[in-house]
Amino acid sequence: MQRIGVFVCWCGSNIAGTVDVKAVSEALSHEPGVVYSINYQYMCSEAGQNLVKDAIRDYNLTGVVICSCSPRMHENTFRKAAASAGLNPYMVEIANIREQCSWIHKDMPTATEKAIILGRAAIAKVHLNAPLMAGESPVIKRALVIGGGIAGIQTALDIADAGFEVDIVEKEPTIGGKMTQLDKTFPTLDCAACILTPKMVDCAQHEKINIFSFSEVEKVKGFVGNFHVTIKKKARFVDETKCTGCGECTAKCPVKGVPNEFNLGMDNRRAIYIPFAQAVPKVATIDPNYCNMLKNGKCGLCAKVCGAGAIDYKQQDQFVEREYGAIVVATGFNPIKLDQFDEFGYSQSKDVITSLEFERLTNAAGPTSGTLLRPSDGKHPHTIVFVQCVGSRDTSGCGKTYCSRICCMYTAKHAMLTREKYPDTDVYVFYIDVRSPGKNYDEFYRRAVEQYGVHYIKGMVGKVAPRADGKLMVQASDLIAGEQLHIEADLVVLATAIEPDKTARPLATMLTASMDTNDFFTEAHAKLRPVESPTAGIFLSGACQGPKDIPDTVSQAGAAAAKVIGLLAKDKLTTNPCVAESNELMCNGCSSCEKVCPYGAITYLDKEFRMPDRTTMVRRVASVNPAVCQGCGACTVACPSGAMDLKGFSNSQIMAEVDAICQMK
Amino acid sequence: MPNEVKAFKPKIVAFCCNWCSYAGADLAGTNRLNYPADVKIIRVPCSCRVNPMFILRAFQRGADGVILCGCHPGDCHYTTGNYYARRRMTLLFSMLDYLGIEKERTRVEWVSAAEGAKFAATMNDFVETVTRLGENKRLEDLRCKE
Amino acid sequence: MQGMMIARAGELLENGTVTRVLGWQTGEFVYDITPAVFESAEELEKGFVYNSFCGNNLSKYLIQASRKEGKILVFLKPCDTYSFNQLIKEHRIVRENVYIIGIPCDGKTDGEFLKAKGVKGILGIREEGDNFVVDTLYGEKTIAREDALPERCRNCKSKKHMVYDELMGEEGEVLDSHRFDMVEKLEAMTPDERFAFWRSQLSRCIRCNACRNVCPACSCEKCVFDNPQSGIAQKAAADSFEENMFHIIRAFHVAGRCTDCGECSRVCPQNIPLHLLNRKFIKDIDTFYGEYQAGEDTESRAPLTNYTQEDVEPSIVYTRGGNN
Amino acid sequence: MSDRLKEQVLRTSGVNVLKCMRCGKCSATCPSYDEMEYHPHQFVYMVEKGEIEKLMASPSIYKCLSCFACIERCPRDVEPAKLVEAIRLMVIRQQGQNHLKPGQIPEMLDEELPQQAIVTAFRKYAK
Repeated sequence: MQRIGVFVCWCGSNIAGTVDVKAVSEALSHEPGVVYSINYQYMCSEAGQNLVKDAIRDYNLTGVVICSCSPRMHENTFRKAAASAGLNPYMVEIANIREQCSWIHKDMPTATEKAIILGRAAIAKVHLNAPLMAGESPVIKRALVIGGGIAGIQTALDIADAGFEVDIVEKEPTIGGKMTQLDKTFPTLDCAACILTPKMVDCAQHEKINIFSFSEVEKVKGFVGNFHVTIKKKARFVDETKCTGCGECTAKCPVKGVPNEFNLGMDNRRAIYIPFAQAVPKVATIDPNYCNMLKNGKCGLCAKVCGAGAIDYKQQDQFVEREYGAIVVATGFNPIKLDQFDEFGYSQSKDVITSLEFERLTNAAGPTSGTLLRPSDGKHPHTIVFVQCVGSRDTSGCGKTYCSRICCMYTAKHAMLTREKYPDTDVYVFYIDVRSPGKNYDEFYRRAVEQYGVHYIKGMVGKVAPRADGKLMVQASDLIAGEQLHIEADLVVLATAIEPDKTARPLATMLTASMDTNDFFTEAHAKLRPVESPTAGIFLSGACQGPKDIPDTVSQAGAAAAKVIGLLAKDKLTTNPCVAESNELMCNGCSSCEKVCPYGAITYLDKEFRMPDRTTMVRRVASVNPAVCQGCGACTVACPSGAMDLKGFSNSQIMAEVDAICQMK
Repeated sequence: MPNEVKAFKPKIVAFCCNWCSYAGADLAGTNRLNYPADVKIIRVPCSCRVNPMFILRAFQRGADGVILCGCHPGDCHYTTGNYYARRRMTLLFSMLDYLGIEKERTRVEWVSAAEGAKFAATMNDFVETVTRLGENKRLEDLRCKE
Repeated sequence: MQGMMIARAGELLENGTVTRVLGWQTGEFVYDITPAVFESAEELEKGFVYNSFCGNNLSKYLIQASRKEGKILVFLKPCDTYSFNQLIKEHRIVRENVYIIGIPCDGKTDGEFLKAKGVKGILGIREEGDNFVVDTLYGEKTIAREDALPERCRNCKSKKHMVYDELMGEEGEVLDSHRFDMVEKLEAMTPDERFAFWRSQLSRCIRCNACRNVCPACSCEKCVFDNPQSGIAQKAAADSFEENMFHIIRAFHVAGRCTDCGECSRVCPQNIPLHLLNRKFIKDIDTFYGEYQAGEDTESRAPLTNYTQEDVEPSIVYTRGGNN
Repeated sequence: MSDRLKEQVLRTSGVNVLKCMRCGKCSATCPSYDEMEYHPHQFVYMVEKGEIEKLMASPSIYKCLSCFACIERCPRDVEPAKLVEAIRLMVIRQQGQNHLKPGQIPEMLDEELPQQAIVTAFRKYAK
């Protein structure tokens, strides 16, 4: 018989407000095996923990039940407390009487009754608990960063600077991500390329960083400290090791009409191309959809002009297998498609553009070499209308329900820069709310209004109608003046909502990292563990976790790196002792468990058994590798004989809980 | 005073996977979303840990409804656990139905860690359904008592 | 047939291919067939029988027998070969230690079954065309095969052997059986009718465990119902729920592994149609996850240890049409 | 009184005015904007404040073309046009407050009268 101590927490009034904690500790004190029962204001406080520790020593407790908040909150706290008092930490069970009782019920007798039942279930389970010892598994001292935008770059640099090897996998031919397409950055108006490209070069030159550009993650196996990743290096038909990035090929390629994705299709590139001048690695890539040589074998000009002999039309996708201790997701974002927002006329007029397109139009390396010209006729626009919240904060199903967070600030930046360069333009910004909570952000926005004379109008644009003469008729409401405005604009810029990159969802499945309904990666705790995924060993950097501007992305990237460094600095990880275990005497060796194990933790061995008639018989039995097993329990149900059981969540423990809950009539 | 008929309070056992649904239940609590106290949650590491034996045992001990909550298919913390759970439960529920047991007493619902509201709504709905069905007698009565 | 089998078995013993023969012998009555191991030609002559009562599926006995020294000869009817394959898939039988002779089968009758049809004092049986001729104390009685066959043989799923080392007689074909007719009939009932049906059936269970003990899929080293640590161990019914639980769990444990050999129903002393539980799972698996016949091969993944991302949701149980 | 009216408007329209985030896109898109005393976004806000009588008295409710552009464009699914329609209905249903009583019906019946007319008569017409 166990000697069990019960500790009921008030959690201030969080629990005690709806649950009669004294009645609970009194009722539970009469349960079999309970030798000590007490209630206290804050069990998780130091004084509360000391109560537990003292009781363990004074009453020789072999089991502890804490009736408190969710075990997801403080299970570890109490396990540590128990351990420090000499009790095996896995002899502690938590009855969740806060999140799953006091906070959802209003009526005290009902909530108290339920709390007692939950307490009984925990006591019933503790009776069957056995001390468990955590095992150890080694840590591979290399990190993988998926995505080579500013988030991935910063994380990789920080990890590498701490002395650990880092691989960056980037699906595009160059690292740099969205930031390479930006012109200036708020709130200081630095040139994006000027602050980003040195970091890209640092990555390329860092002896600890290895860049897999034009590559994708194909398969992920393993677990924290021991991930096995297959990386697909897509065929770029150019030998990376030979190409010098001289650009001879891209100048000579006869296929000229390929829409240039770097400039969002506003100008053209060749079939063999280097995305932009500062690309890292500066290596050409052949687009097989357009290259004549790859399509029909007629051309081969680039191979002829390449002095380095780097062109390889026969190149195939390559698969590289690498091992990592930690994985950082930095897959970033994209603007949404505007198909659902035809009222803004994006598909009808070339002069209705997205903000990212506007960035390219004002960038010196862009299609207009930095002069702001209308895409339709190449003339200077004189009236520009910026529309905010296009597709953001939209619950109608057309757009995204969340605030995209970066639009207010970049729109202020666009409006300000336009007025600075072209003081003769009229600039209108239609806003619902201006959100500028960052450091120096509101001052920045106010400068656009006060110093640069941008017309900020509270209200939304309802319709943009292109007129035959090329003007855009903008119909909008001015809510403060109480009028409907009709503006003849030359250019309309839509602050398009952003969404996670499409590759994030399949990646999350591979990583078994959870996502929210918008396909943003979920963090382990919204406030306290913002850069970790709930899946151990997976970390989050940048906009893959939620919309973020550059300063926030860089801070998060550094935070993720710090977490990775903390992990890689360990030589060994203690493993979860709640793993499956096979009882050889009962095992049939049927392989059902092995089939459902996602980690390949189960192997079979032939073992000799003594039979009742004193003969021996060799039987095939399952054996679980506790370092690999993650404790899901799939095998326990696949096993018909019940030979496979899960420590900490055994068949008899769960059934004891079921019995305790169902007992009350 | 005539004896008042005591309103039927069903006994509901909810198995919740540790990573999604248990967290979803916690979120329902954090957001103070109400659902009946008849629901008692048992934490399991994954929906695939739930053995049909547990469900039958609950009914044997007088539960009126059993619900299993796990991560959405594709989101399992252990990659594939809920896919197996889905097959097992589909077959088990179909069998119970085949035996003439009210099929509404069993349910599987996928609740993510972000879906506190869904958790509460699911529980409200399930309790309502089971309350309407009344006490669970059939599984027990499948064999005549005498 | 019996003569041919004894002769061939004798040869194989003689030339050392096998050291033992797994077959059938009669018990107290001629229709009372039990599996038996024979180690010499003399023993075979004396005891080996093969007739229309030999319904017993011998595959399960190979779990133990194939682990002993030397090779064993076994005679398998087509439906027994499915069980054999399934056990091979589950690594329960040492294939190298078994020599299989596939024998044809036109359906096996059963002593109790004949007695229920009014055939008393049975002394022997032989097959003549489409009839069984039963030798009784009261003279010969002829009974049409159709009338004397139990359900599992009337709805025979296959006359083809899935595995053998040597074949006696003609190889048959996989048949288009009507084995799911009764399941469909039950599914078409209202829940109340189904409940009444199963209550009338399961009420008769005496928990003798015969169904479990004969079942080639129920071959655990230790059954959960016998294991005190499992939490659901039970020897005798402590409450009325236990038989229900036993039969549901048993059917679930063999789901996807049951080859539908029908031994459970054959041996049930209370004549409970237990195969209808197993067939329900087989039918559901076929509908939900695609046709699957356990024991057809030794490699494929069983439906319950497999999945697809597009599997139906459990809610299909509420939404599918009819009275289902 | 105004609470009861508000309740009635919300019920007949099925609109949740609290979903509005005051962006004004409804008014921005409204073709009758200049004709109206109260504009679509004001309908939402005024219903929220319970100023139903003001809206009922305003000619604005007849200026709405029921083109549903506001419903189509609203990013929050608020459906202002349904509020306008609900207020129009309230005005119609209130007229005279002297609807037919069931007892008055039989003597008015004749063979030709469509059934729908009788039902409508209950709702709308005075004697």
